[in-house]
Amino acid sequence: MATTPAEPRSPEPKTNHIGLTVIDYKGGKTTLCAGCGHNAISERIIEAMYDMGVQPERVAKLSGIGCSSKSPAYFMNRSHSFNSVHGRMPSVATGAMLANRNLIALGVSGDGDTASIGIGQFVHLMRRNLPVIYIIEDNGVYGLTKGQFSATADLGSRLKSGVINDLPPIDTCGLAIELGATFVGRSFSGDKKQLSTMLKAAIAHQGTVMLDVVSPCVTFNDHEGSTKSYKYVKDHEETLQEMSFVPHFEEIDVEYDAGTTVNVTMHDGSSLRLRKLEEDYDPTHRIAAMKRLSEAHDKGEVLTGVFYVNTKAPSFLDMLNMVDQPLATLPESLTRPGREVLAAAMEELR
Amino acid sequence: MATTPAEPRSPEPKTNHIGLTVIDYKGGKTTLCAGCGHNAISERIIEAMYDMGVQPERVAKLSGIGCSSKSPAYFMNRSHSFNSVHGRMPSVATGAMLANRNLIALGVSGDGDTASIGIGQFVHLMRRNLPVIYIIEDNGVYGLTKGQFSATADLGSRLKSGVINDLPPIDTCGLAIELGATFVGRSFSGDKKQLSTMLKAAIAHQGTVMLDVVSPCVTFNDHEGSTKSYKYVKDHEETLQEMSFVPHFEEIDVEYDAGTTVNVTMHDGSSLRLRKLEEDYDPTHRIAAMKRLSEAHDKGEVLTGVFYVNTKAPSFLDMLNMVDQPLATLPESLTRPGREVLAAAMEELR
Amino acid sequence: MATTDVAPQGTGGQLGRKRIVNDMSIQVATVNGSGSQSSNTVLLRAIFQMGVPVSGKNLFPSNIAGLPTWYTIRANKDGYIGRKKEIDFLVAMNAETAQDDVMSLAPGASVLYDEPLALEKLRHDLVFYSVPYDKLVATVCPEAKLRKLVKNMVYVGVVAQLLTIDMGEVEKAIRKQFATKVKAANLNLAAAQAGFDYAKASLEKRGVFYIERMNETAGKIIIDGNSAAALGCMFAGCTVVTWYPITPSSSLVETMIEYMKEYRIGPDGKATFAIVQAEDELAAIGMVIGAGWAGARSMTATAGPGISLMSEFAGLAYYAEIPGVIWDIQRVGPSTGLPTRTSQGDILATAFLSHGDTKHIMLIPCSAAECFSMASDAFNLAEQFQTLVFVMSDLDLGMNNWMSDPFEYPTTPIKRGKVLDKADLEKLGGFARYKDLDGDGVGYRTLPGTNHPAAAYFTRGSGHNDKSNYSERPDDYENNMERLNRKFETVRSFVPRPEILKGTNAKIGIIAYGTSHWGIIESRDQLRAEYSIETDYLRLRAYPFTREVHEFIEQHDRVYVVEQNRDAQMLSLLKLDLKPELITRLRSISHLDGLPLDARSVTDELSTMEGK
Amino acid sequence: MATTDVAPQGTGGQLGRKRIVNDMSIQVATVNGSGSQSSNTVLLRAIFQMGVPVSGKNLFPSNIAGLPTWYTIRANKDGYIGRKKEIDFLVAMNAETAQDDVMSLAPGASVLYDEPLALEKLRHDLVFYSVPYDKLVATVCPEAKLRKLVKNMVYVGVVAQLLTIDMGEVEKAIRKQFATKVKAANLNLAAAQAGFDYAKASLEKRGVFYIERMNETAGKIIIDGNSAAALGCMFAGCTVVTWYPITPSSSLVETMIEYMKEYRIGPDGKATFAIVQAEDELAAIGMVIGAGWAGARSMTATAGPGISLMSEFAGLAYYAEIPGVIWDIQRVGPSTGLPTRTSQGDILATAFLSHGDTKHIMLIPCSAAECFSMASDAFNLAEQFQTLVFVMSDLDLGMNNWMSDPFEYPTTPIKRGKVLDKADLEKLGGFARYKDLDGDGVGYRTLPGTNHPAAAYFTRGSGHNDKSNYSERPDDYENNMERLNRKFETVRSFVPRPEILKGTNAKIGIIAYGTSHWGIIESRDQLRAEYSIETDYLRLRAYPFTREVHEFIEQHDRVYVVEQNRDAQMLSLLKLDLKPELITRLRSISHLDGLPLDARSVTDELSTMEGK
Ligand SMILES: Cc1ncc(C[n+]2csc(CCOP(=O)(O)OP(=O)(O)O)c2C)c(N)n1
Ligand SMILES: Cc1ncc(C[n+]2csc(CCOP(=O)(O)OP(=O)(O)O)c2C)c(N)n1
Ligand code: SF4
Ligand code: SF4
Ligand SMILES: [Mg+2]
Ligand SMILES: [Mg+2]
Repeated sequence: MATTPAEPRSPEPKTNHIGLTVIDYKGGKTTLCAGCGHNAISERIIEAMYDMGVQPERVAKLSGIGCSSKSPAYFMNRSHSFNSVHGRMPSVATGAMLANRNLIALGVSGDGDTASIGIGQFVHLMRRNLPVIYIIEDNGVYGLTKGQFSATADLGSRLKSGVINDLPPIDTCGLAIELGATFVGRSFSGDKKQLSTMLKAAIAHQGTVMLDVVSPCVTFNDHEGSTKSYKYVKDHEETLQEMSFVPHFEEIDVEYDAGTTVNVTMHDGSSLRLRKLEEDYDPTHRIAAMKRLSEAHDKGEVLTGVFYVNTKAPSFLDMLNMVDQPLATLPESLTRPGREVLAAAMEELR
Repeated sequence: MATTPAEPRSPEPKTNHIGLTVIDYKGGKTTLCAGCGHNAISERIIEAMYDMGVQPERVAKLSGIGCSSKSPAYFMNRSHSFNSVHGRMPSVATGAMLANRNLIALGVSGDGDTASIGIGQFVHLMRRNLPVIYIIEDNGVYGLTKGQFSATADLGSRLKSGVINDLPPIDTCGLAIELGATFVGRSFSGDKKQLSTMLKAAIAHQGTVMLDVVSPCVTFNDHEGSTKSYKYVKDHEETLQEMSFVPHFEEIDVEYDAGTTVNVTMHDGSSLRLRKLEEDYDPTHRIAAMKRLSEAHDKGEVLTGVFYVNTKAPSFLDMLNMVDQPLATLPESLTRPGREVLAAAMEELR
Repeated sequence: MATTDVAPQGTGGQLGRKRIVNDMSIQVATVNGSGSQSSNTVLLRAIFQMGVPVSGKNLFPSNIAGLPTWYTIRANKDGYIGRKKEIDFLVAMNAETAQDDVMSLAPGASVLYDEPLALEKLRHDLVFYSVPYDKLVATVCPEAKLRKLVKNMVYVGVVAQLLTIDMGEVEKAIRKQFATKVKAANLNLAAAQAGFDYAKASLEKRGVFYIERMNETAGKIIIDGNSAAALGCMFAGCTVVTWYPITPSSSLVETMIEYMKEYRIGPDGKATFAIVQAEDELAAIGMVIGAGWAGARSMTATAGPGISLMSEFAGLAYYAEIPGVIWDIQRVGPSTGLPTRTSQGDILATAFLSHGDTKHIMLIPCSAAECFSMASDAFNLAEQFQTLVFVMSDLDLGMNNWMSDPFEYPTTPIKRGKVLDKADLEKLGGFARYKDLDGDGVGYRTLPGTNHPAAAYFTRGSGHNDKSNYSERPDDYENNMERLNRKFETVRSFVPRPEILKGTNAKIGIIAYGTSHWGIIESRDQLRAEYSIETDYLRLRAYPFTREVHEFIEQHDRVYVVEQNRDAQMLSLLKLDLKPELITRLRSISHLDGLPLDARSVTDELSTMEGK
Repeated sequence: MATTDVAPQGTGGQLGRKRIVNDMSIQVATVNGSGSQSSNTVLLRAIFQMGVPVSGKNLFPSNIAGLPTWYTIRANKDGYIGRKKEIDFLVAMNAETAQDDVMSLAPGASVLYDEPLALEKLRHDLVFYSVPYDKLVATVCPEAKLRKLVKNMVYVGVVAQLLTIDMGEVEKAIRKQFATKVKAANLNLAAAQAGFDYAKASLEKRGVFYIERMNETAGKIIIDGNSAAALGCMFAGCTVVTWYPITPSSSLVETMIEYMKEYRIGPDGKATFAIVQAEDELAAIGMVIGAGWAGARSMTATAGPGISLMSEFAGLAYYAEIPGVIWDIQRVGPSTGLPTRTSQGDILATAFLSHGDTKHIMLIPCSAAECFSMASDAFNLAEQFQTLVFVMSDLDLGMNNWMSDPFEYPTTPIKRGKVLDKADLEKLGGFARYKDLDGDGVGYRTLPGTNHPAAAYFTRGSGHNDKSNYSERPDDYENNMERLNRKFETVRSFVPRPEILKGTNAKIGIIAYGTSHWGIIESRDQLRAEYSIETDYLRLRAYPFTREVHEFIEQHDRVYVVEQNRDAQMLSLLKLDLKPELITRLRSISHLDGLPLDARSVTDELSTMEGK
């Protein structure tokens, strides 16, 4: 990944709290269409990782196949990345985290990669609450194969060709909550502040984070009649909360009114502040969250915000009770039992 | 399928309204364990098909792989059957219905076949609302491979070996409703009346019927500590409604009190009567249904009954606007356009 | 044909001033998404309409917009429409690649470029023409935002003038391209005319390349293989189509949707078909198998990754004996590989797709016409032999523009195979699904829904006897497997026979298949002309192999098997099928770079192997 | 060994009264789920403890309870522990199959049956013994509901008495079987004793079969191949195991879970491994690949249907070069096939698993000891060559009881292959993931999490250059594919070499692999003894083939390739690899009925093919 110079650069550039500049989080030049929502999301990821002072080398980028799944090549060149096969990123991500529990797994997928071919692995990943940030760059179509409907396309949504979608969409957020993900939200590639804030909280969370980010496909699904166009989202967006994030390493703290604002203390001590825009919406209440999502459907809203967060549930890694050190680099002394063990096993079989 | 004699039998045996005896609905000798819940379900299917006077030749039995998926060999030998591959029955059923829309598709699956390997195809089948009766014979384990946990096993459920399940179960009913199935319920292999009634209503319904039938595995999951044992279900069952069914071909009709009973008129004119055991539970209300299911979870109830029914939604076959005659047997005159059509196509390309 | 016509090619430019007529390849270098497709098509058609054989190949990146793309039109009076290695006339529209594009040309080639690119300094052994596109466009197209689109049409006019292509044909092509959109047509026509006029006025023709009228395309059509396959499947009586989008197969089904909507609506205004976009390839083939089992003529189209995902189901179809047709539009593997490059790399994996002892029928079209005709063959074979039939096309055939004779209406009626209906059962009383009554290894089946008490049988992927009852008996299993083998042997005499082209008493044979055909026919003439090597040529059209294949190899001392993959996959299948004595005669020539096979590469390699 | 010892076998009974010592097969016919497993094991162990070589094979149905099951114990002084075709001593406990079982015996065999079955009337050329099981059980087991369980132990006592097996050994075996469960042990012991006493008192020994003490099993162990593999993987330093249950592979992982929980807990009481039950095989291999990429020694175990489902991912691992180990415990295909029968039917599908040009390494164990040792080989090769390694076991090896020498502690340290860590990168400054620095085709990799700014690289299944950057360049693609080929060639000299057993100047060679080995070594002696056919024998242990394989074929006029599948799959791979001249020497002997290969079948077929 030669594009990022490792040597020191021009006099005192702005750095984050681990002393890296934003350039240390940059990726290769995008080959996606100009204006593609996915590019904006890559920018937000860079931003959030920089602001949170995440060591790029700790991050593992994982993806399936699609325009969205290509995007890991366009941010964070100093992180390992695995562009795997279509719809199977969840299993690859799971394997990677088993091998090295210290990694920060960032999974990038598309609505086709997740909701169509990938829904099976998606369901089981959510169920395990594996520590991973799972981002769906959701444009309602298969961009890379030229714009067929995916399983998140809304009823009645229309393609340029005039074809109408007559199947109900899969609400990946509803599913994720139903199945056990512990941090679930929806955002919009065009909403810088909301998206970066959510991403920072996502980085602070331990467990499965599932973010459905509506990300318009300017080439195949940004026209009149599409429900995933920039215009449609702007016109129909309903935001649950106004959010702000205070990372654990920042001393200064702002006051907030407990009546109107939910304060979520994340695993690393950061706090996510959600100022309610809807009376008594409680993001820690599973059933209410699912109920609200179904209503949004019936009302035709594009509902955004943090729908559900649970910082208590054990993650898949906790359940496995593995040694703290990554399995990947355990010494032979720990991975190959001694001769006496073999002898004992043989004795039992005599 | 020689086991069922076609010649007339001993003087006036009891017959149904199409003049068939119950023997015409019988299958081969079961090879499942004595006491297996799946055998009881086969009995109920025979009963319901007989009572509804379904022509056995119209039924297509479809299944995946597992003890449950073997059971179609043990009922209705006069119906074609396809024991396909593990977890993929939904796509095979879909293909069969596309080929012949007049078939009555009866899909039999297991909790492993559906919720583990098969969850992807399950999700998309539900979404399409394809006319099919989808039965999950749910014992929380992989019976045929000797009793490992499946994805419907409850948190904390224990195997004979002592292994505890630490992953949350997938609620196939919740999923089915969320995804668009139009007749969703749960029953118990031990509850003759409720199960046959549901099956009859299922036969009368057009669209996807999803029935999760708890069906204990006496060999691997019927012990103390299992949440899918006969005893556990009996102790924790909560029934939503007391149900009765009046088939369209039966003149006589019983009075019912509209206040305490929901009357659902099925596509074929039959009526399903649900006497509420829970105040104001409305099985036509999607969100309420999902809410009630999540609550059941939190309370640790085994909730049974008809959770959701929608007789209005268009089925997948409606959306495809196919000719009424089965595609399978269309004459060449309808499936091969004339010479003039080829000539025209060629002209366009000159 | 006269050898002198052929010789120059390899060394195009070097000829200096000799006129080269109706024998050139024109490459348009641009970026994808810039809408150059329509101007390329117009140029292709204009030449085609002048009676000159042509082909058009699009070399595009695996993304949607903004990356380099090359469209190559080959015009050849001798009817060589395979890829030509050398570019004779470059239209350089892409600043990013212009330098490399120019540097890779053979001396004597012509280059047409956008003035600001100032390419003429790069080399002195080429003929350069520069055009101020923006100026020209501005004059004809007042609306600024449309200019980007029509700009490309300008070069069509320039090229027409430089290569002496009749502007009347250009106009005709433009009108056809924009059909009902008259305003767009006029605008584009004006752009082309502006280019033509500019060239006439300001460019001095120095190149050696000319297009002149001839009469080799009368009545012919231009079509891509996927569209031809779509038509073929429609006329084959296909009733159920399932698919999951994947390059390069998507356009097959998308075109089919258009055709079916237009021509397959029944009297009651309802569809005589069902086309379903599945959630993935496992579901797509599952639906094909469910539909085939229930009596539909069902199919799907996919590419390598889809084939891999279909493995388990393919074994079920083989063992439970269920018909279905699967189009594999091959692209470069392994894995995701190069999704927009062509290959013949799925042959071996498909022949033995799935675990256990499995084998599958493959049909291999080389032309649009065969995509059409083999569609019927595929469905007939699938139902006659109650098994899957894979049609192994590729990206070059499927997505590029090919000149073709118009397709012939199917001569044989649809063959549904051994299906017993109610009436049959009333006569017979019953049947045994997998019993080999006719000695051909093929049993009789019934369709679900057949209204007779003895119609039903139980289909399973687990062990069964000839009554299709469950069986773990060693003898039942062995007998059934041996019958399946017999069935596959029977297939040999029913699949399409190979095409054989003879040289004059040649000792050397060439075996190839699919799109390699076009490179081979040209290479054979080169071998004769340049090395006086006579060859006979057998083009495989199916697996399992027919008698003719063995005979052909018996008749030759050395047989070169030419294919577009690394591991000599078809040669491998031949090795498994041939008498061991014959295997020594086989030589492998494999082409591996993802570009359509060109004659020159074959000629060079074969002549070298022949010690010339 | 003396030929006379061997000769009688084929024709067992006919010998009439000649004593046959330590050379017999005992078959117990019962129904599955009836808990006969423990009595069978006790009988097996008792004979084993008497120093007589044994093996135990379970022929069970693909369901859970109530269907016929046959357990066959073979005792053989010459160490032939493969399957023997003929049954010498039948213990008929299953009314349903008793008749067939008896009718299929060779004359002279003995039959022990439950009195009510009254089998003695069936034939006159057998030796019958009847036992009133229920009476006997009632006496020793007051609790009625326990009787069903201990009933089976009665026949152990009877058999012991009739075959002169020392009751002391029976007791020892029972105590081992029930370990801590003393009450159960005593109850079962009483049952066995009752059987023994009854036989002593009321049965007159008329059969010719005897077990006598010898000293051929001292220090040996009895184990099934899957348990051996589980141990092997634990000692190979495996850290991540993913699986999806499937017969006959499930027990490999289930046993491994037990061992790992016992022996792989770190100092802090935490696991030095992760074992995950995946939702299906696609997820299982996906996790293996993700873990292998991130540096774990990862594996999964499956059978044919799982192999098919892993096709797409297998291509990714080949092309992106990711290590992983996959155990294929082969069962009978195609499709679901016969899940409880053994086969070698996945060889061809696995060698070329996935679309495009792919090839995979296969290791093939023939014994429990090799299941153990090849586990280490597999993980080392996977990491050294950064690719998948398939270990091709089968149901016969994996699930049956085998006598074995105790396993040897791994002699070589764990080989992690070419992995660059922080320190290396500080020296080098950077690296190119797919660059062939060492000429062996293998590049250097880094693990995610390596804390150095130059550590990261981008892994993809799409086209890439040697820096692992995205590339669609024809030359990058071709170079990469050729390097992968070089890598595969390098593998040849690192995989386990074949085992070669020489006859005395034999012209005929036999090639076999896996569990066929046991039939072959016995058949070679039969061929020598009965037909004086001398053979050399090469047992393949890996694919790709090593030099020795080619040499072996060169050294023989005719080479018989014996395998347990229909399509001569390994012979096919040989054809693709051999000099064409050598192919003419190959002959195929394939065994297809799902039962373990027996010597007699090979002897008959080979001798016939040799014209004897
Ligand atoms: C197994 C397989 N099937 C199909 C494809 C073709 N394919 C590539 S990307 C894609 C869909 C991508 O859609 P999405 O995940 O929404 O990503 P987007 O391009 O819209 O960002 C498909 C079907 C493939 N690469 N692999
Ligand atoms: C592809 C594949 N993987 C694994 C198996 C092995 N297998 C057979 S049945 C089964 C699970 C069955 O569980 P379930 O669906 O719950 O049915 P049950 O036996 O419990 O009724 C498995 C994993 C298989 N047959 N095919
Ligand atoms: S096609 Fe759509 S999704 Fe793909 S890069 Fe272009 S805009 Fe983005
Ligand atoms: S194992 Fe369990 S599921 Fe299977 S047949 Fe027996 S009781 Fe039923
Ligand atoms: Mg998308
Ligand atoms: Mg189950």
